Amino acid sequence: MTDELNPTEKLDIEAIMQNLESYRPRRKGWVWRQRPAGGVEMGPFHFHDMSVPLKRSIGLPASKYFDFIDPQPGCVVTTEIASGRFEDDIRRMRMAAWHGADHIMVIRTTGQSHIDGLMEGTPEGTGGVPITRKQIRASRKVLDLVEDEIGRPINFHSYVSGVAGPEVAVLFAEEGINGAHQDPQYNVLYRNVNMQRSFVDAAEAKKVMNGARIFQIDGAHNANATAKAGWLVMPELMVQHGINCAFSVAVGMDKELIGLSTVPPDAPPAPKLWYDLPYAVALRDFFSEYKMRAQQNTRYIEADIEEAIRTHTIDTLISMLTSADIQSTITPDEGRNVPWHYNNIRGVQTVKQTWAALDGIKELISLKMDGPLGEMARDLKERAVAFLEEIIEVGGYFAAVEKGFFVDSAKYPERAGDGIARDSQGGVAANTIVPRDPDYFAPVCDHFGENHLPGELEKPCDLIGGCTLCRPEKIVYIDELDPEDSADRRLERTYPYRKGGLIRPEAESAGDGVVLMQFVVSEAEEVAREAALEIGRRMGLADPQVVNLMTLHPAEGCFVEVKGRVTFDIKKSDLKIPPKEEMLPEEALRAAVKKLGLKVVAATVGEDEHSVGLREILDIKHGGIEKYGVKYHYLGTSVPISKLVDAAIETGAHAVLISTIISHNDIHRAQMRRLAEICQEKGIRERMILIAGGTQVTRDMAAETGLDATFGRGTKGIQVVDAMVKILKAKGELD
Amino acid sequence: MTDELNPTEKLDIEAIMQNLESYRPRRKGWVWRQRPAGGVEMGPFHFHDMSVPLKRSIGLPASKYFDFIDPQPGCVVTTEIASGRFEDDIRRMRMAAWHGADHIMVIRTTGQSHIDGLMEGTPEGTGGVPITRKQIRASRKVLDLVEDEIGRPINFHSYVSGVAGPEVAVLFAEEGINGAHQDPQYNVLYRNVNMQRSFVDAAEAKKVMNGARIFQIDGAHNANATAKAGWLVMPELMVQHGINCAFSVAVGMDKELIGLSTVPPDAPPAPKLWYDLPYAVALRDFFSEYKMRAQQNTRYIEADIEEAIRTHTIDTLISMLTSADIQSTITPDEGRNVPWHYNNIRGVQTVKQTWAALDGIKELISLKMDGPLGEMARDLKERAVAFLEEIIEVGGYFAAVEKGFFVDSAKYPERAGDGIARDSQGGVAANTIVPRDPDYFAPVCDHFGENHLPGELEKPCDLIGGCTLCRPEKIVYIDELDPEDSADRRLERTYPYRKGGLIRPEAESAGDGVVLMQFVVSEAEEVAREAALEIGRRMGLADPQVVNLMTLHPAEGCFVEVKGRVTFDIKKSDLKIPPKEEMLPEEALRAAVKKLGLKVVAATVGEDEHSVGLREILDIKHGGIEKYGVKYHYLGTSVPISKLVDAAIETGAHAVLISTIISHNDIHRAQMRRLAEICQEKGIRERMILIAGGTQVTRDMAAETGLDATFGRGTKGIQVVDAMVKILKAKGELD
Amino acid sequence: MSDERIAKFEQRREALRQMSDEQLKARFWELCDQVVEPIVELARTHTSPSIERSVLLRMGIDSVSSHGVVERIHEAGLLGKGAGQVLLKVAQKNGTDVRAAAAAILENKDVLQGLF
Amino acid sequence: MSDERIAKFEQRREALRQMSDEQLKARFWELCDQVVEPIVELARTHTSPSIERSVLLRMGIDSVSSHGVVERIHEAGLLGKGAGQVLLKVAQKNGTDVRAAAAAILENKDVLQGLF
Repeated sequence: MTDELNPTEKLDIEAIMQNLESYRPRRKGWVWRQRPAGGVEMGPFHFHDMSVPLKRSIGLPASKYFDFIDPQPGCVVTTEIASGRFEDDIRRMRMAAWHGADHIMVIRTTGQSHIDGLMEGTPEGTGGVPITRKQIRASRKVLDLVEDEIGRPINFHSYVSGVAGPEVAVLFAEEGINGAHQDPQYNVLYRNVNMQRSFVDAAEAKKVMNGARIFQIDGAHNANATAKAGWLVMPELMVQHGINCAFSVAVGMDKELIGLSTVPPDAPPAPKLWYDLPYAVALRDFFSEYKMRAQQNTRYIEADIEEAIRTHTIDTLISMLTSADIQSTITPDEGRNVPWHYNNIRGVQTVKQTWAALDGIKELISLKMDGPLGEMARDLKERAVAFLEEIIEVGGYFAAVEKGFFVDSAKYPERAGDGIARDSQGGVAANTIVPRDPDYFAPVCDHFGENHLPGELEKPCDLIGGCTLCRPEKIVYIDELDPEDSADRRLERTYPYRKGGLIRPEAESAGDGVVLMQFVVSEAEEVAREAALEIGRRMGLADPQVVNLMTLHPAEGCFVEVKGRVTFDIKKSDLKIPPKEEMLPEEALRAAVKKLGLKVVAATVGEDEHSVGLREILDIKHGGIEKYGVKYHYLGTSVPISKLVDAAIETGAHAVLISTIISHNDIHRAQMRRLAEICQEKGIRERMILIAGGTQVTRDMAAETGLDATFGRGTKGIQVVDAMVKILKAKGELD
Repeated sequence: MTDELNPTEKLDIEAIMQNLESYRPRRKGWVWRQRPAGGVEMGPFHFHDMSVPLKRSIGLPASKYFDFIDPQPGCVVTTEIASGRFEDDIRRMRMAAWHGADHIMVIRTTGQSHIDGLMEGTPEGTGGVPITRKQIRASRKVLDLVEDEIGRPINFHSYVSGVAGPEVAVLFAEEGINGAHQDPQYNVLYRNVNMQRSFVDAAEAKKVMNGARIFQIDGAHNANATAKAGWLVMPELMVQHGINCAFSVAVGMDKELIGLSTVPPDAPPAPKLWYDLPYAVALRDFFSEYKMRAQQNTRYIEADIEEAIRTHTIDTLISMLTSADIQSTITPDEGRNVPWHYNNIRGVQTVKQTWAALDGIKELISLKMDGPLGEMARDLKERAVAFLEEIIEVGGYFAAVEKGFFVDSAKYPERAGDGIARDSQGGVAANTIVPRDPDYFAPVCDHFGENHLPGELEKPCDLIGGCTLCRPEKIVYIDELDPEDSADRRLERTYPYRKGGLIRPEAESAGDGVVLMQFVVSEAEEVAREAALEIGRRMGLADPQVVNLMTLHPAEGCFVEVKGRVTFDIKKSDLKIPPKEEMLPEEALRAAVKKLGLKVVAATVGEDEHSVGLREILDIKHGGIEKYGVKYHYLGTSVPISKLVDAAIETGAHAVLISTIISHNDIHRAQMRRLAEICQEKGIRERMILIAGGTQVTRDMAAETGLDATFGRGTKGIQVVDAMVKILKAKGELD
Repeated sequence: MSDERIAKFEQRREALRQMSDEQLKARFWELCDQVVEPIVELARTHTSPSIERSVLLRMGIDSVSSHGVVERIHEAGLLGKGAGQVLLKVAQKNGTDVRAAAAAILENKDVLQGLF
Repeated sequence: MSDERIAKFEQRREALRQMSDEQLKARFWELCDQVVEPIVELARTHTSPSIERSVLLRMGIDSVSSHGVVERIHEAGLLGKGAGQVLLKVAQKNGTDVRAAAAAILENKDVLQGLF
C-alpha cells in the first residue's frame, strides 16, 4: 500500500507505478522553508540561521555528541539527480530528503532539448532521465509520500528549455512541478536553438510557469561552467541575469518567482574569495528584488572528492557571508562519473555541516565595503552597465549574439574572440515562428500575447468549458510508447535485488555491482596506474577503471582509486545477523541490581587517557549504570590491568569494566585478553564478570578475547546493566 | 649515494642508514617561512597571505587550470606522522613535504613517557615510534635531503614529556630537533606523572630547549580532546596556556620560542563559529606576545573522512580570521585508524586549499567586536582570571590539581565533578626529586637553577673541556640494543616491495596490502554491515573490517567502507606500461606541417557544449596546434559527426579532431566509433586522420574505436601535431 | 576596432563613475528593459509550433495527437490563426468535441480547407 | 560549598567587570606569575635522576651508562651534590677521564665512598 511510507521498508516501486493515470499532485507552486524569527533551539544550542527541524532525518555523524540534533539551514537545499533511470532516482530522492534536501532537481536526458515535442513513458536516458508525464507524476507521487515521512514539503524541479518549452511548461503546470530552469539565452548559446524561436517560446513558457507558481531559475551559471577563466566573466554574467529577469517580468512573471542561478566562479588554488566575494556582493546589490539560487562550483572540479568538498564548503561560506535563498549542492564526484547515491548525500551534508558550523556568522563578522571589496564590486557593476550600452549600440541583443558578445573568455571590454556567436536566422528550428493573424486566438489560460478571443469571456478557456489548468480531469495520460524500453522492464531485471533476497553492492542503480577501491601504490604514476588496474582484476572486478590518481611523490608513490563491478550475488538468507539485544525491562534491572547490591570496578586501561566514554557508561548524569543502582569504583585512566583486578578483589566487585580506546596494533584486543588471563591466574575468572568497551570494540570480540561481554560505539549504560544481569542469571546467581 | 635525492628515485633507506654514527644535522633551531611583504605573484594571481613558493612541489588537482601554481600559506604547516615504523615514516615525510608540510611531528610510541630514561635503536612502536637517537638522526638526515629537494627548511618535531624530559631535551638539542611539545601539566593530568617531579624536570628541559632554539608547543589542547563539551572548557584552556607560558618564561625561555597549542574546541552540528571565534579572539588578546599553533579539531571527529575535512576547513577559516603562526593538520582518518599515507596529504591539502581560497580575507572582512563576539570574548577572559584567583585562594597550583580543578567538563565556575584530580605525593616517579646541596654543581651548559661551579669560568663546561652542546664530537652514538627488533630486520622483510620488483598496495607501511573499499548496500544497517564483510571476503580480503557506515536511509540502504588486506603480489615486470611518447623536435614538426599545409576540422560532438578543452588544443594563444602552423576550421559544440565529416571533405582537411567530454553510458566511445564508421561509409577513412580527445578518453581507446589517435586530460597541442605528423609519415605522405 | 571599443568603454566608464550606486543600478535596469523590449514585442505578435501544441495540450489533446495536428495546420498555413481556433472551427464544422476534431484532422487534412 | 564558590565567583566577576581590557590582561599575567613562582623556586633548588642523567649526557656519557651511574650515585645519597660533580671527583681521584670514571662507578660503587 502506498498512501503512507514505513521508514523501515523500502519503496515499493511496483506499487508506486499503480494507478498513476488517476494520480494528482497535492499542491502546485514553490514552498520556502519556515524560519522562526527568534531562531531555533536544538539540544544544548541556540541557532540563528536555521529553519524548523524535520520530523525524521539523519544527522551528521558527529551529531551523536550533541543529542543527535540535525539543524536544517534556513535556505532551501538542492540536490541534483541524474542516474538515467527514474526508478532508481526516486530511491535516491528519499535518501536525500532524509539528509535535508528539499529541492530535488532531475536532470534531463542528453538531447531532449532538441526534441520538438513531449516525450512519453519511461525510456532509459543518458546523463539524466527523459522528462515525461509518467516519470514526473510517479516521482511527484513518491515525493508527496516522502514529505509526510520527513515532515517538510519538497520542491520538485526540472528544465523548461529546448524547442518544446511551452509544452513542457504546460506539462509541469499540470503535474505540480514546483521549480524549473527557464532561460532563452541558454537555448541560444548552449543548445544552438534559433534565437527568435527561443524567445518567442520562452514568453509563453514563462507565462504558464507563472500561472502555476513555478519558481524559475535562469541559466547564466553555464557561462561560468564553460568560461576558461572564472574570474574574468563576471560582468557578462550580470548582463545575462539581467536580460532573463527583465524579459521574465516583461512577459508577466512575478519577481518573487524569479531566481538567479549564481555560482562563485572560482576555485582554489585561485584566490577564490578575493574574486568571488565582490562578485556576490555586486550581484546581490543589482538584483536585490530577485531570489538567489547559490550554486557550487563545477568549473574547476576534478576527480578528487576531497578537493571538491573543500571548495564547496567555501562556496557555502560565501553564501552565508552574502545571501542564498536556495543553496544548491554539487555531488563531489561530478568530476569523474555520473553522481553516485552517497555523493548526493555528501553534497547535502557539505551545506548542512557548513551552515551549522557558521551559524550566526553575520552577527560575528562584517564585510569591509570601504576598501578592495567595495571597489571591486563597483568595478564589476560599471562594466556590466557598459556591456549593456554596447549591446544597444550594436543594434540590440540578437545583433550582439551574432557578433559573439557572449561567453567570451576575456574580461569585458577585452575580447578573447572565443565567444559563442550564433546566426539569428540559423540554429535548430530556424524560421519556425509565425506572425499571429489579426483574428488569432487561443482558448486557454496563461497564454501570452495577442489573443483575440470572440465575445465576452471571464476566462479564455470558458470557450471550451475549461482548460486542463482549470479542469485537470481533462489531462490525457499516456503510459508507455515503447513497452520494451520502460521502467517495468528494467524493474523486472532488478527485482532480485529489491525484493528477491539477493544483495549486490551498488553505486547508481539497483544491483549494478559497482564498488570503489582506494589504496596507495608505491610506484610512479605510469606504473601505479597499470598496477592498480591489475589489482582490481585480481580482486575479480569487471572492467576496472582508474577514476582518480594523485601523486603523493613522483617516486614514492600514488594514491589510486579504482572503480569496477563485482559480479557475484550474496544471499541475504546466508548472512548471520547478530540478533538485536532484547533488553530486560528497566524495573527488572533495578530490582536485580538492588537484590545483589551489584558492584563494579572500572577504568581505562593501558596507556590510554580517554575518560569520556567510560564516564558516560558509569555516571548517573549521563544515564550510566549508576542510574540503575549499580555501585561503581572508578580508578581513572592508564590503569594497569593487574591493579584493576586487585581493586576488584579488594572491593568484592561483581564485575570489571574496562575501556580501551587506543587500538593501534590491536592493543585493545591485547588488553582485553590480558584481563581474562589475569583473572584466570588469580583464580577469580569464574566469579568475576568481565566487560570491555571502546570505539574500536565490537560485540563479537567477547568470544575471541575470553570476556563475558564487549561493547562498541554508542553503548548506553542500561545495555551494560542488562548484560551483567543476564550473565548473573545464566550463572544462577540471580533468578 | 645519499648526498642528494633524485625526485624520480625512491629513498634508498639502506643507504640512509649508513654512517649515521658520524652524521650531524646541518643546523639547530626553528625556521619560519619567508613571507614577502608585498605578497606573492603566481600565475595569473597576486596573493596576499602566501610565503615564498617551493622549488619542487605537487599542487592541488585544480592547479592544472591555473598554470600549475602551488601557493604556500604564510604560516608553517604541520603534519603528524605515527605509523610506528620510522623507515616508513621517512617515506611519508618526503610525500608530505612535497605537498607543503614543513613541520613534521613524529608521535612517540605509546608508553615512552613512562620510561625513566632514553631509548636507543629502532624498535617497532605502537601508535608512534620509539624516539631514539638513531631514529631522529636518520629522520633528520632524510629531512635535510628533502629540504634541498623542495627548496625549503623543514622543522622536525617530537615530545619532551614524561619522566625523562631533561634527557630527551638534551638528545633533541644535540640532534638538531627544531620543535617539541613541553608542558609539565600534560604529564600531571594525562600521564599521571608526579607533579613535583614533572615541574622540576620541566625547568631543566625548557632551559635546554631554549639553548638549542627549539620551538615549544604546550599541551593544553588535550583538555579539549578529553573534554565532554568543547564549548564549556575555554576558561580552563586559557589558564593552562597561561601557566605553561609563565613557567617557561620564568625558567628562561624566550617568548618567541613559546607557542600555544590551540584548537577550535567545537565541531558541527554545533554552532562552531559562534563559540570558537570568541575564544580564538580572547586567546589572541591575552597571549599577544606568544605564537599560535592552531590545531584542528579531533574531539568530534568520527569515521567519516568528508565530515572531518569540512570541519577542518572551517578550523582553518578561523585561523585566517584571527591568526596562526603554525597551522597544524589532523589526518581525516584519525577517527578510524592510524593515519594512512594519503590522509596525511589530504590534511595538508585542506590547509593549502583553504588558505588559497581565502587569501586576503582580512582585507575583505572584519570581526564585529561590538556585539556578541566582543561580549563573549570578554566573558571568557573574566572567567579565566577568576579561575586563577580561585587557584591562589585554595593554596596554589598543586592544591588546585589535588582538588580536581582541571579537565572538569562544566563551564567555570560550574563543576561537573569529573575533573582529573592527582595526589601531589603520588603518581609515577613520586618522591624522586632531591634538594640540591649548598655545593651542588653541574659542569654543563643550559643547566637550570642552583649551580655552584668552582672558580672563574666563562662557560660552565670549561670545567670539562666542553659539553656535547658545545662539542658535538663528544656525543656517544648507540646503534641498536636489540638487533632483532630493529629497522634492519624490518627492512629485510619489506625489501621485495621497495627494491625487489614486487608490488602490493599499501596504506601505512611498505607492502602492507591494505586497501579500502566503498560501496552502497541497499539494506538496513545490521544487514548492510554483514553483507559488506561478506563482499570483502568474496573479493579475497584478509580480515575485512567495516571502518565506516553511514545510513543513507533506514530502509533504502547504507554507504559502507570496508578495509582489508590483499595477500597477492604483482610482478612489476609483468605489467605492460604504455610507452611514453617520444616527440619529434618542434622544428621538424613545423617543417612537416608547412610542407603539407596541414589542415584540420574540429568540433565538440554530440549533445556536448564543452568548448574549453578543444579550444586549448587549437588556439595559438593556448599553445595549440595553430602555434605549429596547422590551419584549423572550428565548427563549435554539439556538432553532428556527419556534418563535421562533410566539412572535412569540403575543406580538404587532412584530419578530423573531435572532442567529447560527456561520457555517461559511454557515449564518448559511441561518438568515436561513429566517426570511424561514417568515414568508412563515405570512403574517406584511408586518407583522413581521425583523432579524438576528452577528459574520459585514454590513449588506448584509439584501437578499440577504430581511430588513429586518442588523447586524455592535460594533452597539449604539440602532442596532437606530433601524432598527426607521425601518422602521415607512416602513411608515406611525409618522409 | 578593438582599440576603438576599449576607448569607447573608457568614455562610458567615465560617465558611469559620476553615478551614485543607486543611479548605476537604475541605469542597469533601464538598459535591460530597453534590450528586451523589442524581443517581447516579437513574442507578443508571433507564435510557434510548440506554443500551439501547448495550447492544444491545455485543450485536452494528448501530446502525440497535438504534434500531428499542429503539423497539419502548419502545412495548411493556418498556424497564424492559432491551432486552438482551427480545432474549434473543425469541431463546430463536424459537430464534434475537440478531441474528435483533432482525430479528424489527423485522418484527413482536407478538413482544414475553407475554414476561414 | 558549590553555591559558595558560585557566589564567590560572582563577587570576583563584579570586580573584574570594572577593569579595562588592558587591566584585565595585566591581571591575568600577574596571577599566572604568582601561581608559578613557588614552583619555579622548587625547581631551582631541587634536582632529579633525569636532570642528573641529562647532565652526564652533556658530559659525553652514553645513555645506558649514565642511567646506571646516576642510580649508584642516588643510592649513595650523593645526588644532591650533582652527578656531574661526583663524576669529576671520581675522575680526579682515579686520574682518568669522565667516561672511565663512569665505568669505574658502574664496576664498583664503593668508589663513591668518601668523596665529600
